[in-house]
Amino acid sequence: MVSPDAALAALFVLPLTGALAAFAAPRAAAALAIGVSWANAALVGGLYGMVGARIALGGHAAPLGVALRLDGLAWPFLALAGALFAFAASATAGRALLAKPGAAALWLTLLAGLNALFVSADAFNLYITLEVVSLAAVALTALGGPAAGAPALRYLFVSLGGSIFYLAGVAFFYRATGALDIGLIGAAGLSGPALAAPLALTTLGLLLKAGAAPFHFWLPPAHAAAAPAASALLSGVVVKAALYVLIRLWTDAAPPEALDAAAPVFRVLGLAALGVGALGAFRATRLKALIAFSTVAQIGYAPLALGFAAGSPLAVQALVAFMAAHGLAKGAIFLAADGLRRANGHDALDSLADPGSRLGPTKGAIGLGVVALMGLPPSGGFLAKWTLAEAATAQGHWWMAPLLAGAAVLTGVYMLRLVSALVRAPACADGDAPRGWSALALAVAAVALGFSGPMLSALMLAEAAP
Amino acid sequence: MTGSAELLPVLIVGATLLSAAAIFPLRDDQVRLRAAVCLAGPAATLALVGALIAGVRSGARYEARFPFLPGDDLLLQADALSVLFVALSSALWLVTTVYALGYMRHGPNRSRFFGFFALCVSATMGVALAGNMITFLVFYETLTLATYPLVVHKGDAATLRAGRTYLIYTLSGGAMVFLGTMLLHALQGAGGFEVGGLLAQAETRPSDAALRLLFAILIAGVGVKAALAPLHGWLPLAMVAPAPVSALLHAVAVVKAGAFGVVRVVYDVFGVTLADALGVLPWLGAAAAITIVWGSVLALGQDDLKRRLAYSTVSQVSYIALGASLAHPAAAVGAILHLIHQGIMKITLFFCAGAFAEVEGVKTVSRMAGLGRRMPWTMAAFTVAALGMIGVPPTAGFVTKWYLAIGALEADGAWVVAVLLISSGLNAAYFLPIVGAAWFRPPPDDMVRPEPPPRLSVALMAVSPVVTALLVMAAALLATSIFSPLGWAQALALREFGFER
Amino acid sequence: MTDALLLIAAPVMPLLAAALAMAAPRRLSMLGLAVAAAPALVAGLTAGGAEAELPGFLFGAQLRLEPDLAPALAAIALVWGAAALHGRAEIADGPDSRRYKACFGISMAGQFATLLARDMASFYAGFAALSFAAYGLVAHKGTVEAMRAGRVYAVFVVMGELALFTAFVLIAAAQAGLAPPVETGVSAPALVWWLLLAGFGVKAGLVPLHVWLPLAHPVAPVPASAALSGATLKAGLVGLLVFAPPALAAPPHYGEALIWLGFIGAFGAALLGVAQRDPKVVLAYSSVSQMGLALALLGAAAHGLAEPAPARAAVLLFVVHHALAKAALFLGVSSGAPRMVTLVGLGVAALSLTGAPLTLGYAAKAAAGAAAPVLGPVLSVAAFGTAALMARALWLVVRQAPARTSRIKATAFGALVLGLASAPLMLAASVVPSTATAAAAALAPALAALALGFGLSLLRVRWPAPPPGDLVVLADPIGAALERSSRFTGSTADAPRSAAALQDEAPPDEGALWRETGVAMAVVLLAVALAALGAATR
Amino acid sequence: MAAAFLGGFIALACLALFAAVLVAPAAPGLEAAVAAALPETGVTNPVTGVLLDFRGYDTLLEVAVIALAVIGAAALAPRETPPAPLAGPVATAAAAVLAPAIVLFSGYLLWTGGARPGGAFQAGALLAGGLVLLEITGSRPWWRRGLSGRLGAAAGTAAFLIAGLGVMAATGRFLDYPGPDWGYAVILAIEAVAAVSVAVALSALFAAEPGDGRPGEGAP
Repeated sequence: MVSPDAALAALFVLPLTGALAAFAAPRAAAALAIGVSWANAALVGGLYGMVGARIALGGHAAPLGVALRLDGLAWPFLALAGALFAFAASATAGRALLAKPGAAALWLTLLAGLNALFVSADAFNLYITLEVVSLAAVALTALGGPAAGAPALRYLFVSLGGSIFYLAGVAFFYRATGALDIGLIGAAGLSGPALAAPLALTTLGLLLKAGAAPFHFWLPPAHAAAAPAASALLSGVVVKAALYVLIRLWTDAAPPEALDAAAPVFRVLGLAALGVGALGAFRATRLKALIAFSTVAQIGYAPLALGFAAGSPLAVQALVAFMAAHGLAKGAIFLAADGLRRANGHDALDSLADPGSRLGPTKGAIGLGVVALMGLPPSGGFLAKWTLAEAATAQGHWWMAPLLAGAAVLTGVYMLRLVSALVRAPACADGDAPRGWSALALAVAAVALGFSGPMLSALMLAEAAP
Repeated sequence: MTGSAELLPVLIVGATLLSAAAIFPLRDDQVRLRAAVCLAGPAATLALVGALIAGVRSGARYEARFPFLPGDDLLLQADALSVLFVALSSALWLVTTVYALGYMRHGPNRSRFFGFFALCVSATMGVALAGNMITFLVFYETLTLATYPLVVHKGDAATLRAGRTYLIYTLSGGAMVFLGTMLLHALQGAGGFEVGGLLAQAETRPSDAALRLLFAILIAGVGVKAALAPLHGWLPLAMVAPAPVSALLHAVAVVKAGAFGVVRVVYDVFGVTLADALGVLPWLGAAAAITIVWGSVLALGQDDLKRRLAYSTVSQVSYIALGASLAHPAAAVGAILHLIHQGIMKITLFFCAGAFAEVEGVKTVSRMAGLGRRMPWTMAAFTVAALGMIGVPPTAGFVTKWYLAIGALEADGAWVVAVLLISSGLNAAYFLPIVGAAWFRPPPDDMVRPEPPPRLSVALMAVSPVVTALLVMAAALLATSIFSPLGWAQALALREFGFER
Repeated sequence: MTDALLLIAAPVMPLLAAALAMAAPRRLSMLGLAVAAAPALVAGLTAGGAEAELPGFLFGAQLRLEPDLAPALAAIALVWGAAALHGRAEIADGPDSRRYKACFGISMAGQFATLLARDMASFYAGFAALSFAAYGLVAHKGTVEAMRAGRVYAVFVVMGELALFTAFVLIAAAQAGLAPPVETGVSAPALVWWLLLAGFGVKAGLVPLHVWLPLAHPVAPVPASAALSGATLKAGLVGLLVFAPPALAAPPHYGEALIWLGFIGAFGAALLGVAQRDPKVVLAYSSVSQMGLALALLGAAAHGLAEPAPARAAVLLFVVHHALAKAALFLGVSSGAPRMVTLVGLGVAALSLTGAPLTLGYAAKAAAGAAAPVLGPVLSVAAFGTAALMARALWLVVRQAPARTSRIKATAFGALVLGLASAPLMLAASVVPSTATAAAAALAPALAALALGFGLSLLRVRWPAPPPGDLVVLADPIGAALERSSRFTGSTADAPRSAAALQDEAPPDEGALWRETGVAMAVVLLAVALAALGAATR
Repeated sequence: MAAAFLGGFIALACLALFAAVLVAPAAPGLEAAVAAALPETGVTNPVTGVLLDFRGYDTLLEVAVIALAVIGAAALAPRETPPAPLAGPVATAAAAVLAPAIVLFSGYLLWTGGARPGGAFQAGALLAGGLVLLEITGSRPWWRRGLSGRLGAAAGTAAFLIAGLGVMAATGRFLDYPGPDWGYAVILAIEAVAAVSVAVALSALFAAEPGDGRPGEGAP
């Protein structure tokens, strides 16, 4: 039996070592990235049995040292990242990206950063992991080609700006509590401005980094311009990293009353994101732009769910389900979109074709992905919506149920353009296109996630336990 | 897992899913292999359904439960009502597959077509076997999705427009069901469909206003698929789909799932007694009655044969809702019977319409003159089904109308009989001229016949409607025999719905 | 046991024969249809009172041949059989003949079922089979006229079926069972009676629901007309006897209405009929007239002017008589026998219809008069009308070019005439007038009509016909509008050949004047008035 | 425009927040706890203790960030172009004199970090300055050339990882140094490698150029 210390350390040691090796040996880099991505996925799978573990790195306990903990909230995110990295690396889009010099090392560094972030229990350590993630993500975005330069630069600035706000907030936390460990900050029982100020700063920084409306301006260009496999990661899991920290702070570092007080703001933010994203998606003419705007909309579910999470593990569970479903589905769709683009040489929605009739799995991936995004049963999106509706109605917010139901239709309507473009796509006599099995696998996972309700409940229980 | 009691419903849904999964990867040119797989699925399913029927008849209880949502399970169970629907679906699936093998003999994406076809049936099976509202919702939405690629199969602009309308309607309907399910969950907590009504067994009864709202939401949700006016707009558009799809859509899958949902909501969620006490049933009845008459009136003016049939479906399916709204055992028998009978009749009509279009190039009513001489068997099947729609004995439609009318009279709803009469008259008005012209008028001079399909195709396209037309007759001729749906329906009305006669 | 089998075979055999006809296109299969009438005929002659049960069929079918219905079954079976036989020569081979044979067989089966069924579902099934399949007999030729007649027929049939459906459902709901009311004794609501009257009235040619009849009979093939007029009309009468029986108390005004409608039919049809120039139209109006009398008799029974049992017996005797006579007359239009033989046969049938002594008609009229004494004068007066119609019809048949001889047709015609002629033998005494006055009174109409006809022919009077279908003409604009609105069913490309252009040997006399019609009508009215005066002063 | 307004608004809000927090009482920091635990580490400078031992994990990631920057730069600017040499006697002479001094002084900083202010980052930064000086005078040392130059940038992270894993063999926990003596040695070793690595990385970043504005296009 592997000790928790070794297992948790392996979460970042493994990809980081891989990254260094890939940097040192460019010829083997791509294969290395794929291999390590899969090994990481296996590792995360194995970690399911260790949920609840908490280790003090270097043997130094909390106030002094940095603690890692693998709880019910962290594991789903780890799993999401693991799955996305593994499948995206194997996909044609992933292999194309990894073939670029340096990409494999960035890829693995990003993975290391994400893993470290998800298990970190320390506010300052989270800042560093956020930096690792941001820098690696920006670099991966910039690899998307000449058009990606400007969006990547904007992304970098936004990200750095967000980090500064976050760091300021953490500093205030430290000043007020003398602790950096999130649990200890929460235990300090802050109130008044001493609580509000750092929370506001960190929240601001994180929303900026997550691209949640109204700070979404940078997101669609960046996600649309990046290489498809990078987009899959960015949309699928990188924005989730900032949201994950947000959840952490508001549920662990802040008392429920604070979340309760801030809930209306979160709800408004969430609804605004839903509206803005849908509007943008309606206007998009390019496939990747459509998908990127749909990310803006879907990210809105996070603040929305957070708006009901005060004292409600159910809403947190819904949030997790939202993030996981969106991550898998969006990853699948981005990878599939790459398949379409490769097959057609462009991604204009109104003139897609199906060369050699090879796009079956790709189409299937998009179809299932859309199902999950819309939140139709039995997909993960449905699980999320149902859970959120239940949490909200339990708090007396009946309006959430029709809203969520309507949002599904709205999503369906703008995604319909994509789906009908696929149906229309005529089969050409010959041509080549990637088969898209990885995308399909991710999409299937997004749908199968709908059956993970009991597992998520169990994980949330594990998280609630001390 | 305790053996077949849990396994059988899962196996039935699984068999259909499996056949879909087996069809999708096939290449379009693997015609024979696909035909074999396509036929193996329904055959295996039929065998399983046979076992299920035998089991249910002998009183066995089938139930499979999987944890799904917080506080609610995915529940597949086989009660008498679901068995009826499952039997209909699997039998007609087989017939339609045979037909479709003849019909879809060229064109791209045939594997996709047959795959979604099987998936569509899976969803229908799931709707039938759903043991609670959540499960119903899951399969109800799956059905929407599985059908969309079939509706837009041709992929041209008009088809895509129709598909868009279809999706928006049905997704909105699904959203309403979601909402209703949520509300039900909030009012009642977890709970499956119950004989006599889930809500009727609540210890503390929620407020009447909440219950009425719930009823309205749920009925609006299932009403979209059941094409209850004014939610029927999608149905006549959806006839752009290939004929086997229209046949399946109108007879078994989509429309019938909606109607089945109405029955479930009225009987097993609310229970007749509670629904009656709430005073919501007359509203449902009125909506159904308006739909029946309005659909028939619209059908009169349609020249496109499939469109005329589609409006006819709008009208005919609402008989089920009408019967369910009467809160009377005989009417319930009529409603449940019509679930089956409308299916076999309408599938026959669509089979025929497709065959006319494929073999003779006839798509409009105005060009059907003389068809009887050239396609006697198909036209004979069409005639039988059309007479069934009118309610002429000895066809299935007569049995339905008979029970509905008796139930209406006994439930003091004489106006329902008037509705039935008006509808039957209109049915006659839009079907009999077709039949008359087809048999007794010479064909138009400027008849341009398409290249005749291969003989095998023609044969397959003729066999299916003839078989279903025979079923239409048999459903009435053997109404009181043990093979007929009538016995099931009566047993259901008496036992499941808690009526005492 | 064999009787039960006979009862089941009666409706099943024609269905099998129809199926056989679909498969075997040759004329032989028409013979099969003729043979298929045999079980019904045998049952009618031998199996009175037999019962059979088919528990799995529909809602559980009950068959029973009431003893007093047995002769009617036999007569009607004879009519169907003869018509089938005649059709073997009359209907040309081809795809259309298959259709004809199928419709013929189904109609026949339906008719037998209506006579045998003792539960409403089976009865209704039989009635519907008869009604809808008979459309194929009416519209068989596919000409403009045939299609129009078919359309009118179909509209009336659908309305009638709906009325019957409602009535049956109301009965079933009232008594919670499927047996006819007469067996349960439960009196149905008044509405049921009226609905039954409407539903069966369509079939029986009750004014004003008769309009399809004079349209349908001339355009249908001769054997089909014989079956329609000789047999199918009786389904309406029998239906009323079974479901609105004289034995039950009718609602207010029901009897009166039936009496008056019957009278209007009896006399009005005669008036309109004599002016026609197609023998088959004349015969059709004659049927309306005759049915009017029978319906009036039923009305009298319902109104308390006649005892139920004798009234029923009289109606059934009337059924037998009219079935054989009218079918013989229709087949006589194209008999296939030598001219003189044909004329003799037609004469026998015509005499029988007028109620001449020693004929079945005499017995029927006598029974009716005995059952409802108040009807006596009416019957006498009506006999003049009938006689005029018969004279006109015979005259028209004589004038038309003789049909080609055909042994098959002749056999069919002969069988009917023989049946008609031999039936009185079974009734023995009742066909013989008791007094010389009675004999003279019975013979008078025939003689008067002969004289009149002879006179008119001497005068070479020719008159224009009022359009067949009388009342339906009023509805024609509506029908045309409807047809325009649902134009889809017509094949606009080519108009079918006009039947009139093919059939009428004498070109239609478009320039003729109503004057002549007026003369003819005046004569008939005068005869009626004289007879009425005589009857009143007696 | 909207972004500008938003930015202004956020800035004002932040100022208000800062003001609010700064008037609130501050909690006692961790100085006491650090002092109490310092003897275990083998170093006497509390800053070094925190950076390399108590929060060594943070430092590992920070070193990784620096490596990441180089990796990113290498990916986006595949060719390093040495700047045009500052030819001239003054520059060359200054480099010749200053370079050894810088190396020496950075070595001192590294060494003294164990007890007084100093350490790997300071030493590395200084060393990087020396390297840049050499670069702009046109003499790039061999370990800044080609592959080895890049590997040098990653060496700090690698050393940290190796050390962390190495001590794991002894203690079973990642980065848990076995006792004060060994701890001091390990820390020193890590610091030494890290300093060189940081220096190489920084100078490499100095030389990196996104040449033709088409990042990543050099890839096959």
